Amino acid sequence: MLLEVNDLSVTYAAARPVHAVRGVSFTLDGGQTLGVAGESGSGKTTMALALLRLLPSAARIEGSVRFQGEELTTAKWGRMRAVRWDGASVVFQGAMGALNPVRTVGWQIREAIVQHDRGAKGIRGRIEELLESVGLPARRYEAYPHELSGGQRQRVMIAMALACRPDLIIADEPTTALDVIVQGQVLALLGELVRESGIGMIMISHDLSVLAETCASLAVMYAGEVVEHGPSRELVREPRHPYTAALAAAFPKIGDPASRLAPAGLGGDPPDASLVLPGCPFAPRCPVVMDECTSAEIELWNAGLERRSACLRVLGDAPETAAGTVTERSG
Amino acid sequence: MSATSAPLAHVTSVPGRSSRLRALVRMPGAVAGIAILVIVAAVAIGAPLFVHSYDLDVTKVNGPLLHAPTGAYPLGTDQSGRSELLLLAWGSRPSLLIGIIATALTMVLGTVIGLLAGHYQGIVGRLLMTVTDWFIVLPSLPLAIALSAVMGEGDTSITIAIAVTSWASTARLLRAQTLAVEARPFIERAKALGASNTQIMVRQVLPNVVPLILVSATLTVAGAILDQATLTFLGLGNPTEVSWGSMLNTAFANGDITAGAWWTLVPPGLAILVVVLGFSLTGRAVERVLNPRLAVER
Amino acid sequence: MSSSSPNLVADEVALGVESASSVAPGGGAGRDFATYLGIKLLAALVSLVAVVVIAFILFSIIPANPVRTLTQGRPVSAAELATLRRQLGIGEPIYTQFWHFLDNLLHLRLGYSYQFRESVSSLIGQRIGPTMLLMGTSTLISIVLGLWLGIRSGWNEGSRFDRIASGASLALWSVPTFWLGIILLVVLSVGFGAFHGIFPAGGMHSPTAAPGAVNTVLDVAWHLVLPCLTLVLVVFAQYVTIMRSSIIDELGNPYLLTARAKGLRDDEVRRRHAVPNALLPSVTIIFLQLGAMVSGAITVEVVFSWPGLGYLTYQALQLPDIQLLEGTFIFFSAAVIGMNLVADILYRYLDPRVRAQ
Amino acid sequence: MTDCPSRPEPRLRARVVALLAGALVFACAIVGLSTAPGAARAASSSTSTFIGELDTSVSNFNPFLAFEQGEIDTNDMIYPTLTFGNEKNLPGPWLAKSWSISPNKLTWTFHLRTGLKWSDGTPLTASDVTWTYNLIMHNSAAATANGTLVAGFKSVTAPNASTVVITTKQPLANVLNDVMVIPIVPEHIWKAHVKKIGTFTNTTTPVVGYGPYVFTGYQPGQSVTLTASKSFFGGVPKYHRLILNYYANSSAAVAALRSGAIDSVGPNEMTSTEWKSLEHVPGVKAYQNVSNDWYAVEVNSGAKTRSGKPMGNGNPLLHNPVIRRAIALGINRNELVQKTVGGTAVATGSYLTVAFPQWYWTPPASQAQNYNPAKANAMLTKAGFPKGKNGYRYDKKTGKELSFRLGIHSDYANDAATANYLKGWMKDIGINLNVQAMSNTQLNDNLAIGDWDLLMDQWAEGADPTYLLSIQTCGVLPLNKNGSGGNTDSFFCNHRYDQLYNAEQHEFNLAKREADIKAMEKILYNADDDIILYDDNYLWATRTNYLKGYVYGSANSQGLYPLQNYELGWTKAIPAASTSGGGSSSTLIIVIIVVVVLLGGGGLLATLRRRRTAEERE
Repeated sequence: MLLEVNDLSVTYAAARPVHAVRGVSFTLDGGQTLGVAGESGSGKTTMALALLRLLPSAARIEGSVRFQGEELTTAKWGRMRAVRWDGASVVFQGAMGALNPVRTVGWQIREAIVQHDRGAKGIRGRIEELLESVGLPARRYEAYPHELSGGQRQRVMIAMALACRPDLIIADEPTTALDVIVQGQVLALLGELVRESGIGMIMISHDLSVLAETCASLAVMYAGEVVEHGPSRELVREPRHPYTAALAAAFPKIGDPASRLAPAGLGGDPPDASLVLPGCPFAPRCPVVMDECTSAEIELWNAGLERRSACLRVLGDAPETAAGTVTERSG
Repeated sequence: MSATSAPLAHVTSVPGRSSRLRALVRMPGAVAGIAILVIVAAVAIGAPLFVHSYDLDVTKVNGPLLHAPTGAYPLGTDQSGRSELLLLAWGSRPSLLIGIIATALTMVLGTVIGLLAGHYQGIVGRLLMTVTDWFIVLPSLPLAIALSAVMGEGDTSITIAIAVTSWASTARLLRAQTLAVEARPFIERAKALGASNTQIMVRQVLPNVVPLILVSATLTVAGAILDQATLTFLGLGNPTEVSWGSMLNTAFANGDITAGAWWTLVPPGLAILVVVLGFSLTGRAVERVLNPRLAVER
Repeated sequence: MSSSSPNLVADEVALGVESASSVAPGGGAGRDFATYLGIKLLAALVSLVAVVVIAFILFSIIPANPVRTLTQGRPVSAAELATLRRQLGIGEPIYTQFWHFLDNLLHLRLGYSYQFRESVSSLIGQRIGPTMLLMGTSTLISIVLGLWLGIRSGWNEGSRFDRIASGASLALWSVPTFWLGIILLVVLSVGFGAFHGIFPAGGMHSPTAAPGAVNTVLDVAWHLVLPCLTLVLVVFAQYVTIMRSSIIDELGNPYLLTARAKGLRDDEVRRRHAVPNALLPSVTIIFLQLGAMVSGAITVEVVFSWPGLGYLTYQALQLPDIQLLEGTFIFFSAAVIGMNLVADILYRYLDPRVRAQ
Repeated sequence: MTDCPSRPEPRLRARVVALLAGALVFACAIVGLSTAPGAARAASSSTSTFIGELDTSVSNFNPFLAFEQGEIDTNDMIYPTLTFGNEKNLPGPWLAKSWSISPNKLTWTFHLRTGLKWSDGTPLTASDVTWTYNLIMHNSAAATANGTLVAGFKSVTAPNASTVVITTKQPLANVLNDVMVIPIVPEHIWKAHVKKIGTFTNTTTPVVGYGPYVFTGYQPGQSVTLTASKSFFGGVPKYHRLILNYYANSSAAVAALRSGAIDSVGPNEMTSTEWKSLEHVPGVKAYQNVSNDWYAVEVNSGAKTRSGKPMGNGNPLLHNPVIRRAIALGINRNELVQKTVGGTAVATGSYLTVAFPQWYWTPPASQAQNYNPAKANAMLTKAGFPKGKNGYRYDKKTGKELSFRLGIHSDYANDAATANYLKGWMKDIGINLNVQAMSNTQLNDNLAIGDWDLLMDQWAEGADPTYLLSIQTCGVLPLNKNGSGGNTDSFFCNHRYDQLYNAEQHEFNLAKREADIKAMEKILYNADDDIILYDDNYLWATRTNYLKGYVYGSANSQGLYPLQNYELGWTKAIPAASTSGGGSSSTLIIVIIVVVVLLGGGGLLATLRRRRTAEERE
């Protein structure tokens, strides 16, 4: 198994501790792709960064992250740094300043390579190959990020992520702020890479449609918890959690920044992450809320073949009910 | 467990007056700064109560000349036998007064020019900004020296020299803020309703830049007090007046350094340091409270 | 003047930098730079002309009859006084004076010092070396120290190190420069009690210095320590503040996360990524702050009787020796305007984002 | 930008640089320490260098132009003069061995020493003397420094190589004093400079001259190096070298003397506080010379032009002699001397100074205007100036307050200190003083056009008092209201005084001349136009443990030494075996080294520890 995450929690130390991620578990194998969906503040990025312990020192990580059998949460920092990029790299939002503006693209990729292989030879050729493999001319080696378009920057980011031939790629909102056509190209590129090299990939997005297209399985996060998990097609078609349903129903226009904030047709705000409340965290906004939702112990229950959901309704009712209700209401 | 949905804490968007105060009180720097200012202000205002004119009149005092601190003279005496402690207390008055008046002048000049430059973005604004930039670039002390030399020695010329050399940065800040305020929709509305330029500047923009003026003023006072001391030290002040700058000037000219008379050299400088620190700390604290962006970033 | 607030100054000047960089018009990069340079040069020239005109007007107002001052205490007859008046051009109509002034300026003659009976240009020529030595050394040390501390405290914002460094720089910023110099003089030069001072009380050379280049250098270095230390203490504090806020501005930037994700150590992230980005605005602001440095240098030179331009200004102020005062004022202003020009060009050159525009 | 991260750690490089910088500073400090006190003196006394302080900054050694005291002192050592101020400060022989005066008192004949050679070997003859004098008399640029002194000369000729004859237009009593200060230059060198005599600075060393020393080195504005002349008729000076160093700031000079870096400081820059700090330093002799410098309050008793037209905006109340006398009586000179200059001055009301006892007049006790505020108050009340409610007097006729401006020099600290006392004392007698600090130039401008009430002033008396007396004559009042053509000091004009002045300068009978001059002083004293406060002593200090034979003269009853040509001290001083006790400073060096080593070691340890833990931290 490439990656086993078990009961991962992230808490920010403060006067009132902020529980950004609460008990997330999943596994991922090489060649597999996992999509993580959720609105802003749902803890999806925090969860992803927690895997490589990239969070600020105020964040406390609990639970277990086993990468290729190695426990990362307790690994020494030196070991941790060795795993980063070499074992697992991250594709950040290249269009949004994830590249250093005063270094050339080539320099930044080279840095990643040299960091993990001091004696590396023929680096320049390798970088040029990488650039070409993501569809950029080799002469872009000398370019500064601001000389590239958003899509090109994202490609550089991907090339950089591949530079050390990692086994896992975490793509954090790789297509946000790109226009539709470029977004499609980038997604296609990512998908291709995973298929060809057998790399495992976790892709994070607020955009369910993007994930559905690229990833085999999907996890939906709300308030730091995974509320639904399953094969992506089925999950989008038949949500077993009202939140997923809202996300799926919204199917936001691609590239519409407003859609990042809250799924369409869903009132209210996500709960304050510093509160620990009993019951379902989605209850205050849930269109199909039941009395027991605010008090019952909520778990990720099995909800069909390879599917799990954290909605009380999957326990008793038919799977369709939750989704059906939402569809009715929104229709 | 009650069934009612838990109240969701909303992020307070604009801190209210009381929460600003509370925020101020939470900052140790702010508390120290304000405490310093209160004490110094009390000393300056109350000085006439405990410093009598005969304490400052060299022909009336009869202390030992240039003597190290003793019980009767806790900070020693100066060349004429006056108590350094009383001089120090009295010296706070011109030092603060010049600092504050110079700051007031600076603020008026800077605000007017900043507002005009921000509001009239055409040739007028650009011209004003050019002048402002020119003043920012000029080395201020040589300019202040030149101005004081032209206007003759004394407090008035020092005050004017400080204002002339400090207004430009205020004007620049104010212009930026004016531009930001004028970009807001309510100005559009006011314009549509037929408000005149003056009305927009005075009624709409000015109230919105007051916090910035406040912050800038607090920090400018700190600078002005330093400048006043420097110019006085260079001999451009009124040498017969008792201010911290002139005390240092006199001690330096008198050769107190060689005589090792630290008591005439250390206290006035420390007083300047403490007051300037008080204004800076307060200014920074007010800045943080009024401008949360800075609080996050700094 | 000497002292915009430690916080606001960064903001202001940063604004200036932005507006400066946004001036650049479109077009090819090469020609673009030439245009930019042209505009900047022109602006500097206009500033300089403004300085010259203002200087002339200002110094024309001062009563300029130094004849009696010059002859005080020595036997002169009324006829000689009249001759001296004529020689000094006193009583000429203002336009004649302005014409002479401009004519002289174009030939780089800055007038004649009554006090030193020497041309102002040659006096400035004699004094510029010591000032450059003092300002150069202290600026260099301040930059190294200030940037290092600023980076450290900005990077670990809120840490004990940061709190101490920020507190110390605020305190040092609040210290009157000349007073700090005086205190250092008392402590390290004059000494107190059983402790005799170890540094000279002023000047740049000892009359007793052994001949030879090495000895001269060492002697000057020995004299340089206290004035340099004074300036460094006051100035580096400002650089700490500038660099600290620059670094903090960079802290939230995603590219730092990228760098950490690459497996870089914390200090590598700081050094290779945060610092190069934060340096750009800082270096520019530091250049723009040289005007304030000039102010510091004047008072320090006075306290330590360092034979430089600042002390010359002070000496000119005494009579006042108007043409000398005017000359030093124009010179200081021109120097600062020049430094600003350098800052503009440097910024343009250093930052690839601006360079390519 | 670094391209390759696998290069040696930049962090390490930065530390190395920092360490090097630290080491450099440390090295400078150590070198400084070793250059500092004892070591330097030991080295320099072996080559016998006397290091003194220059009075003023120096920039021009052209004797026709030089008027800064430091320049004059230097020229005194390197150029001959006809006569020389001896230990009693009277004209004695120098280039002239002897002299005589014709019975009609118009012709002076000087007999020169023979066989003297300029430092380049050219013979020094009477023609050098006549050439120099004639240049001053006939070239206005060359007259800049000393033109006034030769204004009364009709001709200067040399009948032979060893005789100089000076004829004067009228009998002049002060010729011997005047020629004492006119340096004589070598004609063969200076001929080439005549055209540009007004701008020539004469700073290219070695300078051809003749005297106890030869001018061999010059650092602009800083110091002058003189080397002992081997061929000086008065004997080769014991100190081989004489370095005169200018200290821009007196505390630096005092510190240098304390540490033994220089042998002598004085007289102009030191404050009394600084001087007093030297009194108890072992191996240092701090002493005072009586002064030829008076310090006074000028009173504008009615500014007018030479033709008698009133000018300026002076307060007319000061025309009233009662008020002026009250002001004089209201000033406590002794306290002023004690408190503002620490007792280092002679309180006196006489116009001529204590430095020249033959001219110095002291009022008889009955006429002395001693501090007497009660009397001043009574006088004012009686004269019709009662005290108002605010304590200040007013003129009963006009109702105007007795309120006067007091102009002080902003660059002269003593003026401010004095003004504080004057203000207090004047308040005691009901007069309000409004102190106005202004620049020297502004003050002089105001003075010249009569726009002042009271102001602080200072003058030095020359070897002959005539010039100082001249500035109180009617002849130096300005020609018109813009002050031009004037050279007056207080717009004083008194015909009896002028008569005495004309008599005095042509009077060869010393006793008669003395009587005339003292009568003039009495007139000035009683007019209260120049209220002299004190004669400010010259403050000196020398390193007695390094030098012997320094000529101080003999102290008077108040412990003051006579005014001296300090050339005497410098040329006669003998180096003493130096006993520099560097004990305390070497302990200090050790302490500093230990501290630096500890700090450095601690820093290094901290760095190493940090490096080790760096791997484990983020």
